[in-house]
Amino acid sequence: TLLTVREALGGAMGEEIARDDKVFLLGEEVAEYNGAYKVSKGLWEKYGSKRVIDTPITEMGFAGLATGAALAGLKPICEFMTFNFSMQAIDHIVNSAAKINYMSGGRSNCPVVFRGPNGSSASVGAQHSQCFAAWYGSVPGLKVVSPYDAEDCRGLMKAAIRDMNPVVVLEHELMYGESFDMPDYAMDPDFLIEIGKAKIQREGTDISLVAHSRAVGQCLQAAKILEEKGISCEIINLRSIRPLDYETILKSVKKTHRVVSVEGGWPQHGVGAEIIALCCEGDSFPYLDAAPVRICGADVPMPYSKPIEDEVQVQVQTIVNVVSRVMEGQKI
Amino acid sequence: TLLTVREALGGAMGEEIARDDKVFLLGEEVAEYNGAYKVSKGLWEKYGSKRVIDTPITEMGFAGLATGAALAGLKPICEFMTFNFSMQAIDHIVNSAAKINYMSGGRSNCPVVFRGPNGSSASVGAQHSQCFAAWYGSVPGLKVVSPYDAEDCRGLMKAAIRDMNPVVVLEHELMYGESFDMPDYAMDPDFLIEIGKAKIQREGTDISLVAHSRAVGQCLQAAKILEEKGISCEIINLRSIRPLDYETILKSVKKTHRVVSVEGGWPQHGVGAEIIALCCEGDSFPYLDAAPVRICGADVPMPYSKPIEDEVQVQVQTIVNVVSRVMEGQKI
Amino acid sequence: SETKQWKVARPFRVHKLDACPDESVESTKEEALKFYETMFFYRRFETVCDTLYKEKAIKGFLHLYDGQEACVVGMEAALKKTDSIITAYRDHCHALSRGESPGAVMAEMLGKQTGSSKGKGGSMHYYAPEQNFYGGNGIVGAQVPVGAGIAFAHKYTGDGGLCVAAYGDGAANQGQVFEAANMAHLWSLPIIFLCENNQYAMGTSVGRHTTLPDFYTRGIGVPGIWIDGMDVLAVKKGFKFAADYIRAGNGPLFMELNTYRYHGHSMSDPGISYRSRDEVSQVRQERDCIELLKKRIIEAGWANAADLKKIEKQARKLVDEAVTFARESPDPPLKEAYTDIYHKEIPKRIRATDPAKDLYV
Amino acid sequence: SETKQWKVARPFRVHKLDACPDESVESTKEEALKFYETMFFYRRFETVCDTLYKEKAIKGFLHLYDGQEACVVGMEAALKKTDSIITAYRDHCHALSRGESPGAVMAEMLGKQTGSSKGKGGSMHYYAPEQNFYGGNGIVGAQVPVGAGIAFAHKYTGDGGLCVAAYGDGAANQGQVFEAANMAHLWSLPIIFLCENNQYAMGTSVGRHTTLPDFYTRGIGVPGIWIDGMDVLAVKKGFKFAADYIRAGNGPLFMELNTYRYHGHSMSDPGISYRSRDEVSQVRQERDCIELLKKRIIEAGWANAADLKKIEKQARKLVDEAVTFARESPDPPLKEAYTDIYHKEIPKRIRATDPAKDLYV
Ligand SMILES: Cc1ncc(C[n+]2csc(CCOP(=O)(O)OP(=O)(O)O)c2C)c(N)n1
Ligand SMILES: Cc1ncc(C[n+]2csc(CCOP(=O)(O)OP(=O)(O)O)c2C)c(N)n1
Ligand SMILES: [Mg+2]
Ligand SMILES: [Mg+2]
Repeated sequence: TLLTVREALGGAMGEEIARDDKVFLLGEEVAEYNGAYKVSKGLWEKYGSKRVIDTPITEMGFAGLATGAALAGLKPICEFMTFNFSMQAIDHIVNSAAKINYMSGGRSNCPVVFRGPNGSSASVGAQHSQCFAAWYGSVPGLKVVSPYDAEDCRGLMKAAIRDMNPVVVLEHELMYGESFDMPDYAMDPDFLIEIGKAKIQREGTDISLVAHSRAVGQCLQAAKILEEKGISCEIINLRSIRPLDYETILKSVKKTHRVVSVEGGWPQHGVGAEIIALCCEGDSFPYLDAAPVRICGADVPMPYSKPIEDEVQVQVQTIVNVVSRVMEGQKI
Repeated sequence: TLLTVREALGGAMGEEIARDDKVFLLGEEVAEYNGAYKVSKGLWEKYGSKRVIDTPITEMGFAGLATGAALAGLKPICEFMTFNFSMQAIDHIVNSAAKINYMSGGRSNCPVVFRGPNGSSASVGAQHSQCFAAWYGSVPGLKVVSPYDAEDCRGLMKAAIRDMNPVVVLEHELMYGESFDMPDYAMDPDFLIEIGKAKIQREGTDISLVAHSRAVGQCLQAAKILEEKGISCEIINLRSIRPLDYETILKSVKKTHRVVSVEGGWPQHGVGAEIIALCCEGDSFPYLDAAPVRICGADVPMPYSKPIEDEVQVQVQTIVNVVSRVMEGQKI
Repeated sequence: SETKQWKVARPFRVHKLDACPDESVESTKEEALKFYETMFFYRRFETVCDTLYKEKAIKGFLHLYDGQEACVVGMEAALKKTDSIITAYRDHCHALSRGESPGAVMAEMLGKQTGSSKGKGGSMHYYAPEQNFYGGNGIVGAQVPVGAGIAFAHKYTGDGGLCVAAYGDGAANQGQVFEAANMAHLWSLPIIFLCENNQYAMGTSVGRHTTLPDFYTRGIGVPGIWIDGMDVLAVKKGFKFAADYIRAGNGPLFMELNTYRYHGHSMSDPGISYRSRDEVSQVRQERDCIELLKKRIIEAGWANAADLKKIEKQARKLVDEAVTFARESPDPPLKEAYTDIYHKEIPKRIRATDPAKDLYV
Repeated sequence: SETKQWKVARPFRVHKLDACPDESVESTKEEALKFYETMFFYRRFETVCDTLYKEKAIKGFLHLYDGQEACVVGMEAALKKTDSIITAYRDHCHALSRGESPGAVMAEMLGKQTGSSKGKGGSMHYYAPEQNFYGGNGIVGAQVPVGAGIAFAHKYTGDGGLCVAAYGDGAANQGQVFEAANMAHLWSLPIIFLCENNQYAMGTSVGRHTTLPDFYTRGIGVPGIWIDGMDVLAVKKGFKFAADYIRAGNGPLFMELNTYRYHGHSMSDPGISYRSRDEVSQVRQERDCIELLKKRIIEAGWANAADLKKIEKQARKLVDEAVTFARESPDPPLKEAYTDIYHKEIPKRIRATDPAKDLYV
């Protein structure tokens, strides 16, 4: 089956709403408008106003409300029109939802899903282009997933909804329209991807590229080009930012002896920083034949104008360049 | 002069209020109550209600208001009673303040200071014990400082207030009562510490400990113990989280060939992760004789009960243990 | 048993409501004595917490509820156990009222393994979802939309329950209260937005933090009721009225309980720099909830001073037993630091402060 | 010059105010023709933006203001240039009104170096602090407390200015609006909380997002005024009234301008799934701000159809010139990506996507 990322996400939500009457979706324009990015298309028509709910533009309020509903036993899916707006609600995600299982000594738990497009889109400027993987990924008590393709989206969305903890699902707007061929097993109504497990998206022998979300696709493209140069890239699709699958990463690095992280977010304290730190602290350090390197968004707010927007975002060519240099043993 | 950290902060604010009539302090209980932690003690009495202002408990509102006042040319110091509550206001710090200079092509700037105690205190539980150094430190357009002693506090607070950009000043509640002998130069009314410069808090030859805030003091204590074992620690007091002084760090690591980061915050995507990534990407990688290691808060929400609270926080002994192992070339 | 009536000192007021409860309040001997016992017990409990804090057995932040006991006692008497409650950090009496054992509540504050939250939460963090109690929240205002979500769940499941989300006069200015009110009204959620107006937010008096201090009128369209929060019988009557209104399907209600806190905001606040000792002792003398009820009980001839002394002694004993239980309980073992991060699961690896101590499953 | 009077179609309403402007509105020939020209120019400007978006010269989010022109034109006419304005993302006409050149505004949308924000901001991010214009904010509601801060600065410096913080009917539910209102009232800040109620927040009609839809009454204590936002003379009169009220030291005011947007919310919204084409064309026919003014001008004999055509032609020409300027302007050079992160300073090192390209000072 050929499925867009959008359809994979919407389909997974719809099936879970049908499966469990405690599951409902709420957010701005998710119902009658079919979602700002049409991810929830058709769900309101199919499941009605009890299960698919339009909210006022009050992120702090409705994220708090979703948290409360989850504490009381429901399984809300709370959409942020984009994750940029989750900053208005971040106190609830962290303080009301993520920490409560611990603070209550395990008595209260909060099975809520916070989801929406994360990171950059195209030409939408600085306030609408921030990646939140590193921030949410730093919070114990949260789980954070960042799917790449339609299969990831379907399996991780279903796993997130069925999880008994708060899960942040970071989607990517520029991927919504991308189509992927779905294997049959992935269309199973109970197809779940384990949260906390990375996927070897491509096997390789020379260097490990560790990426999440849209950057996985860029790595795949770069790997093709690099292959022609005789460089064999292993690509790790993180899938989960938290828990981070240190085992898969370290194993790959011990095999390839080189590691480059690739992400769309800002450099400082980013996902790439964590990957490098892990590779150093872990038992893979002695295996490193080259300095680990990060590829990431430039350390600037996102500009609007296309040429400079392209300049500050990771391009396939960026990956090709960096990997080539690492392989040639050049100074980074 | 013997000065507590509290007095250094309050004194710096008072002097800047007196110096520049655009400077004012606002926040919850900062005026008539003298501050929840008495940092602003005496300022309201001295400078009056125009310059020292009690706000309602509406962080989002008053942080936005401070931002607006700064855009209009004033120089607000916005106190968060603790930085935990800044999560209600983080959208303004990031989207309204940090990004505006860039989004406006340099036409609008926002000279606001956001300050307050950050990180853990004692026995206050998970919602009141989070370190925000990594989050704020990741945002281009913000400057972030995390002073250790009274001298740092005085010099960085003054520099923050005089800066024409939004600056986040991360204080530490457990340090407020600590006294330090202040050199004369530091009592100068124009004593400023350059934001973005780290300080070699202690010179050493065997290993670089990179720390900020209270952890610097723990490193100093550990270094004494380690000295007796014949290990010479160089301690870098970061002072600024953003811009991060990569030069001082790399120079030190190239000298000592070993690096350990020490911080109170959570591990994943933390300040330590960035330090390690920097040391790998930078030209110091070939100099590393041992895998770089992070010491940091455990990856759990902060518990209340003292024994387990101690368990999940960095202790001086933790530093001694890790450094000893690194020096012995043991596997981490 | 026989019912007696009194007049409430400060009459009910309503906003955007057709009906208003009249000035009479009533009780029976049995109920009145029970209320007396409970309020006395709560006050004693808080007083002992104060002592334990001073001897450093309780640490961190500690917010005491003495003065406000009538609020939680009157409320609980009017609610069903299937209704839900959520409040802020001043929450010991709410936890007790919802059925937590005094020993577990006290042990939590002493950081013991037998505490309600295994010693991980402390004074601000009690939770008993199985008794429809949802905390316990240290972030001012945060419990209000969370409470709206609990109310949402009551409506969604159709279980007939309602939720009370309690917050202070200072918290009433938080924008999320208004956001929650709007959604609650829009979706007709069964929720009472309960402002316990104890006149101060930390060191700031109502007049210094709020321009429209009639908190029961601030529901931007949601009706409201004002109640004398120092009169436990008025509180009960007001809550019955409110619960009936909500159960009739009328949607949310704002409620203001006018009350007073005797202690400082928390233990670090002596509580007398921003108000006079006189003010506090005047409230104690003229409006104290326990004294008021005592007077009524004695007037009604339901008990004499000696009878009440017996009740008080029993309450004291209960508190003492809780303290003994708490003191004798063990600290949580160190491994507890790493449990309960996730619900009934342990991550494959938990990073410790020293990576050599990382926990692996 | 001669002044003529008319009756406003939908009279003013006030909340918690003693006085209310009467139903008459007035203008002079000179002023009316100027208003006509400006409103027509704004509408043309937005229409051309629509075209440029469709040909992909403008990218990303684009929110057009056509239908609402009377709001900004009437407002500007009543304010002083020393007063401040802040609004949301639907901000082209505000930028123009505050004196930004049409070429710079257009060039910004085309992402050019000559744009108001050097092409770094785009359609949602205009700023002209030297003309007391503070944006341009893409985060719903955020501009409101920021606006309160600008008002705070006016009061602090005592410069006699006031600030208008404009927001939509959807934004009106944001908690931070209430937080800002409370502080503004408490501190008597010179601010107009201006709700431009264009009936929809994206695809959600007022009735579906708000339970108390009288936005001018929602100031929790702050007085308010309701104005027909399709009548530029009413808007001007209402703003004069409001500015006088505020300059007299009365503190903040809530204001609702009842208006309508013709376009969809942004370019990705056809704008007809949640409302009927009929509804839109009915407003266009019966209440359009430009048509209403045209009728009055012609009635008054101040101009005939041909005169107005001349004005319109001139406005069209201005827009065309702006487009030409924008098209012919250069893209920002790549190094611009790394400037303006901080105010007039460059960090020692800026991390690029590829560390080999990191910028060092
Ligand atoms: C968001 C946030 N800001 C500030 C604080 C610090 N704080 C704790 S309680 C409090 C006062 C609250 O007063 P009120 O709402 O009247 O409740 P009361 O304590 O009187 O019960 C403050 C400022 C906090 N916990 N959370
Ligand atoms: C905090 C936040 N949430 C959601 C959005 C997405 N969004 C942009 S505009 C808008 C609708 C706002 O409607 P309204 O306030 O009525 O203003 P109008 O667009 O009608 O001028 C929404 C939901 C946003 N930009 N910011
Ligand atoms: Mg209070
Ligand atoms: Mg609108």
